[in-house]
Amino acid sequence: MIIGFDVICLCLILLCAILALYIKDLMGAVIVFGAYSFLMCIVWACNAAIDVAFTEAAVGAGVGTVFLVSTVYSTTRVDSFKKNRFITQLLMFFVVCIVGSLLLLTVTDLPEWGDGNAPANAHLSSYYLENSIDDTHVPNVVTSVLADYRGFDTMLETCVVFIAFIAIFAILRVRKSRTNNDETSKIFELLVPSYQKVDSVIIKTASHLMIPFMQLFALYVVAHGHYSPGGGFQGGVILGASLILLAISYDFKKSLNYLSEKKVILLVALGVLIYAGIGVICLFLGGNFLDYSVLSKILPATDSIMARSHAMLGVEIGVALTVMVSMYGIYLCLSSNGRFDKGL
Amino acid sequence: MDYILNHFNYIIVVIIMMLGLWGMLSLSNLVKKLISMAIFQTGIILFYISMGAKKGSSIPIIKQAYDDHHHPIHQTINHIDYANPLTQILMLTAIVVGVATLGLGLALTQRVYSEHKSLNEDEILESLS
Amino acid sequence: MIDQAPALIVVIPLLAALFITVIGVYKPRLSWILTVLTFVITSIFTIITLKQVVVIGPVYYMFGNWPAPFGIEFVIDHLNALIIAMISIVALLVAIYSKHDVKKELGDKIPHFYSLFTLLVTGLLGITMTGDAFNLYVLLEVSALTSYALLALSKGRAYIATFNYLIMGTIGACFYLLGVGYLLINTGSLNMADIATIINANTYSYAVLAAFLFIMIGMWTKMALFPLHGWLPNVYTYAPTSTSCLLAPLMTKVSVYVMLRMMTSVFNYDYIFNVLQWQQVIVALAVLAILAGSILAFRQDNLKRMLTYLIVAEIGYMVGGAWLGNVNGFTGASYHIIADGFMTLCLFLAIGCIIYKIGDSSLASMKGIFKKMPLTMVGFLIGAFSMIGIPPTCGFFSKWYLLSGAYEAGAWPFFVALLVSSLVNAILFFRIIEVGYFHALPEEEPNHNHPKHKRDEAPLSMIIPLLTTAGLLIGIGIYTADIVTYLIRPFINTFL
Amino acid sequence: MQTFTSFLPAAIVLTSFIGSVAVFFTKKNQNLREVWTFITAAINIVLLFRMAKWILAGNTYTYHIAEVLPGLPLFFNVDGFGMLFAFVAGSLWIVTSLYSIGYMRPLKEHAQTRYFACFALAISATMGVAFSGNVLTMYVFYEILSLSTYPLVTHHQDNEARGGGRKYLTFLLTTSIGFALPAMIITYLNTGTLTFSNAGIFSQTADPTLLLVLLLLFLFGFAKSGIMPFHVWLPGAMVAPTPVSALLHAVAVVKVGVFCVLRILTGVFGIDLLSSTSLSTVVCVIASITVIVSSLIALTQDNLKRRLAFSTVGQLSYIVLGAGIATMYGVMGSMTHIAMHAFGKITLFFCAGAIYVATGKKYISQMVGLGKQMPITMIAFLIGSMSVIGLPLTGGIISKWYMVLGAMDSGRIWILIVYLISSLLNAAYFFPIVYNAFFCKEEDSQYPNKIKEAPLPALIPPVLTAIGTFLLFIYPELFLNFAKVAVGVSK
Repeated sequence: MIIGFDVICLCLILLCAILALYIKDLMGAVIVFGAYSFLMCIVWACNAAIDVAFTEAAVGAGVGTVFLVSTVYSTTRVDSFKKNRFITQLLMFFVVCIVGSLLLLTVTDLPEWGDGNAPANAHLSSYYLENSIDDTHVPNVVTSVLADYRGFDTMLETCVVFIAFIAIFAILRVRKSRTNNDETSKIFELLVPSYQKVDSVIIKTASHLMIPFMQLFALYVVAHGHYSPGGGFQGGVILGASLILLAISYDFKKSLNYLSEKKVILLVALGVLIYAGIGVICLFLGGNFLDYSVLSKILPATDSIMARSHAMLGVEIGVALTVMVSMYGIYLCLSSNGRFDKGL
Repeated sequence: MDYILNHFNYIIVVIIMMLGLWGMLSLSNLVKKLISMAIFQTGIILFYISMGAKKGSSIPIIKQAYDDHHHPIHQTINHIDYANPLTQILMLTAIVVGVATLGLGLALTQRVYSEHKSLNEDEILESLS
Repeated sequence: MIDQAPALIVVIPLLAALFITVIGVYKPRLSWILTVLTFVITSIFTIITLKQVVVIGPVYYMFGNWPAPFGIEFVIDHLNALIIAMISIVALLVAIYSKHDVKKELGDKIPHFYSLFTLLVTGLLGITMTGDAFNLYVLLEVSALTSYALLALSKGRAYIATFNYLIMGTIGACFYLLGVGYLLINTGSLNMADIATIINANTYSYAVLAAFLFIMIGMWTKMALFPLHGWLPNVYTYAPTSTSCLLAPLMTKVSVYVMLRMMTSVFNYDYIFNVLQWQQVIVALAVLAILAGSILAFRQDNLKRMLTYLIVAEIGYMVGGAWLGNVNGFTGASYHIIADGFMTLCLFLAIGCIIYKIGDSSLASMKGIFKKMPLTMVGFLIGAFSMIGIPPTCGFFSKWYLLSGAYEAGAWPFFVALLVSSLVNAILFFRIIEVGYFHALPEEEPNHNHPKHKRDEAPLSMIIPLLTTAGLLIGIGIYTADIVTYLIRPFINTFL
Repeated sequence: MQTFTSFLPAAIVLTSFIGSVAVFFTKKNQNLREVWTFITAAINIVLLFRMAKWILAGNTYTYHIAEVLPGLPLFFNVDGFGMLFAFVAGSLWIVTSLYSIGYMRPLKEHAQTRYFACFALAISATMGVAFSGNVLTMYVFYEILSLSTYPLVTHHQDNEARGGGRKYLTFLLTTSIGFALPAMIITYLNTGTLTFSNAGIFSQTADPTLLLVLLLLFLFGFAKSGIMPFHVWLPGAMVAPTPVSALLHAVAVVKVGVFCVLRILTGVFGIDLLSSTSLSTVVCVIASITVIVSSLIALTQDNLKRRLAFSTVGQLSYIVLGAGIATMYGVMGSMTHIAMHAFGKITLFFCAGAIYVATGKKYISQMVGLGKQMPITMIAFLIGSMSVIGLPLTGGIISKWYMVLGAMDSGRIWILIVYLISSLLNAAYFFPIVYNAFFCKEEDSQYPNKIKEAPLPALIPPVLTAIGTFLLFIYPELFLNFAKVAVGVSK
């Protein structure tokens, strides 16, 4: 680990964070925030958290920024209202200072940065590292912990993605047929800035070329999660990003031809269902929920350890499906203000 | 100086988190609040990641030798060689949860905007009263 | 199947949510019946588990069959067995209740409402049962995200209120996560029982203090303890009726339970009450919460809003009781979780019925309500009596224990605050009763062919849950001794 | 001395309750509705008599309802005192019901079903208080009584009723939640029990300050007993229809208040503890002040019902004073006085109501010469007031006699003087009414010299209770024996 590099990165991150809060123009703030996220990825990668860095690059910096940009586009990028908030800000500054100094006080108690024998690195994590191969035959310990040891967490996490999609869909979706005659919808139309339809051949062709490779790569990330960094979340987000790219470079009509609204809802649920379904099958086979080892009873030519490995692939596929479709669905909702007609 | 360098990440974590927290509590623009929220969350993620870092360790993928039948050969693994996988998977979850919250917050922001024609909390409160 | 009950309690609503979403695309009408069915089954399982816990003691369930600190574990002890039973029953009642209300308020979003509804309950059940500190965070977010969505399904001011709730809720959850991080950095473990054994062997450092402090602040934000309560009233006032009926009884109470759980299962009595010695401060906060809640409630003339402030006061009851640091206080706090859950439900259901029929919950619109909706008002009365603390409703018995605890601890301000709050509640509710009882109905139709005081009750699917809840209030009150002896005391004995 | 476990006490409470439900569900048919009231009242009396025999033999009945708190059940325990009170309430209920019909129907009152249902419920709660075996049970029924009488107090549903009802609940709930509940909890935490026992549940070594505080909390906590300064609700509640006032002020509510106070004094503190400490004096002083002050206020009232109300306040404190003396005779006297005063005072209220039904007059100044028009009513009124004053030929003298005996036993002469002064004041505010009604000058009379009594249902009850008052003078044993059993004189 190059301490110096880390320190520089961390200082840059701090700078970006301050800038993101300081810049008045929302679009600028969002972009700086994207940079902040990418710098964060680098720090994490330096700290050997390659899966986290991967996820942050795809989810936090990538899709997250797209969401932010969509929102800024659908609302407004300038905030002209001025009111002196100095008192509040000062008060909050003191509150934050108190909390912060308390946190700084605890720093002395914390182990040094990179101390391999710190308690946090000893108890559970050493067990995972030393037993993952024997227990599950999966060399990527992150995957085995994610999908097996703490599989229940991951199922709920998939659920969170599902919830986010359903929630955003329920909040934002407005059906044209219902609002057409409505007076308010006309005002609503006026509020949303009009989009200039850019019909760029270059972008279209480039994305046309890119999308298949993106998707192929994403499938590789999903499938090869056992042996290399990656897995359902990362792969799912990349798949989702490819669909988002499609929607951005062409229009909603084309992307909705591939994946209609109805299909989106079904597939999001299906992804979680695959995950939970595997757990329930384990239940029916006499094991505990998500106890993949009992799947060896129905999977041909696998012992109980390989069954775990195979089942992990299954749940990763479920995760990928949910994440892909919900990222796409959330993008559709956010960028079109819930009307599903035209986006960024 | 050495001490500060050894705990540098924690200090940065504290500053980033407090920056985010301050932004959430005292900025008036809704989108800015959400950005602050994301900054706060990444601060916590950085906290977890740096507690799991080990000097001179590799990424937590076990270098495994296999026999001819593709069965892994048993070998003793020293956990010092690999970074902590536990904090990493926890943070995978946290990142996904974070983006889900962000998305939901943005959806709400859009609705607030269509309801009050503004993204500024003060302006909205003024229009309500 | 019985030994799988802990998993099924969570998995059944989760799967149901998925099916409701899928079926909702084609047949939105089925979602109500599916939800009700789900909670009937869940309630049966929770009650079976409750019985099992009483008979054989705490139940442990390993997900993926991984032994405790390595995998995720559900621990169902005496108290949370009771609380999951409460959650599932409340969910069932609200599900039945919501049929007409949702149809009226939400239109084409019904399947989304129900799928979020079931997921929310999944999250709450999981929070209560889980024995893993990080798993709790994930479940916390599951319930938080669903609750944001459910609250925002209403229109108008609900959006900005929910947005503020989202910010505060995220701060709470993040603080909790930070606290868990400090636990992890100290112990390297995430399983609560495991953490407890490791921490007890350690000396108490600043880092442990930070862990405790941040977990507590996180939970206090989530439960809206006094200075952090700002988000709550707006959120519950502007939410759709069915949503507030579900959230008001459950969300804050589950957070209180998490606080109790953290105090008992992760940290220990000695650390909290002898090493830290914060009890004076926290009880003082609780006193402020009770007084502030009561006073603010006094100033409201909207019924629903008034109740939201009463929730703030009730939170003070529970937090204060838990921090008295004696058996009676702790019993009171635990018992009040159940009692207050049903109490709040009862009142919110009653107000929901009124809003459904009258379209408004302001005090002025309550004129002559006793004539118009007698059954609803019976439910309302029993709920109000319980809030005031009139025996034999359960509100009286929780107050009994809290007062006992306050007396034993010598916490006189808390003692007095409890009494004052009861009296304020009495005045608040009798103000409403007076308006409903004395004022004649506003003359809506000049046509005198219609009888003046026409009965116009809410539909049966709303009245039955309301009256069931009212019955439960009395039932729980009468069985207080059993609840305390068989469920709450065994739990407390492991702690004190 | 035996203790029977029996369903009987619960049955009595339940019959009234079921009666109330039955009344509620037969609101269509007025006559059937009233029949329910009488059936349940009759059943109650029969059951009471069944128990009375065994109680008089010195036995007690217990019934365990439910164990609501660990080690602190809701249970009934019927002893002589409880029986005495139950008898008073049960027998006067029938008369009051009859009277209610006579009062309500001619005046075409609204919401009669609610009225009768709440009435039965109130009696049910009263019985519950009478039979309670511990403070918790007593408290539960006490609160139920407060709430079930609220619709009765505010029966007219006008602004005046609203004010009265507001006062009624504010005072009763404030005191019961603010004083009685904490006192109960502190007592329980200090002694570990709340079960009444004649020896008291506090040890002799208990902290005197604590005892004093608890005593005051209990004394003021059961504000139905009308001890000043928490008597305000009582005159305020006069807005209720007269039968309700009769019920409230003669039978159920106020008597429940003093019953509770007496129970606390004898069953929780115990006579021995009271007399051996200065607590007895504290009670006596507070009660004496109320006795004198309320009598003085009564003198100034022109509204007949208000005068009766202040008279009630005074008489209630008599009872408390009797127990406060903390001698056996004193306690016996005050227990009996519950019954004697109930009969006397209910007669007075019935008369007031009858006058109102017949003439529509409420004020004493309007009643000059009334004796000519309503001789029967006014004679009943005379008998009632004699009983309240404590003159011979009425039951009132018996109880007063014992109270005076008790005061002498304790050697506190000033209490004797209080009794004396108050009796004189009683006479001073009652006799002028009767005197003016009968012996006014012809030209002052506001009424024609023609007998026009109230309708029979409103006339018979006061006559009955007046006769009862007289009979109690001849046969005071009916209640006296219960009191004796309660304090443990006989056997």
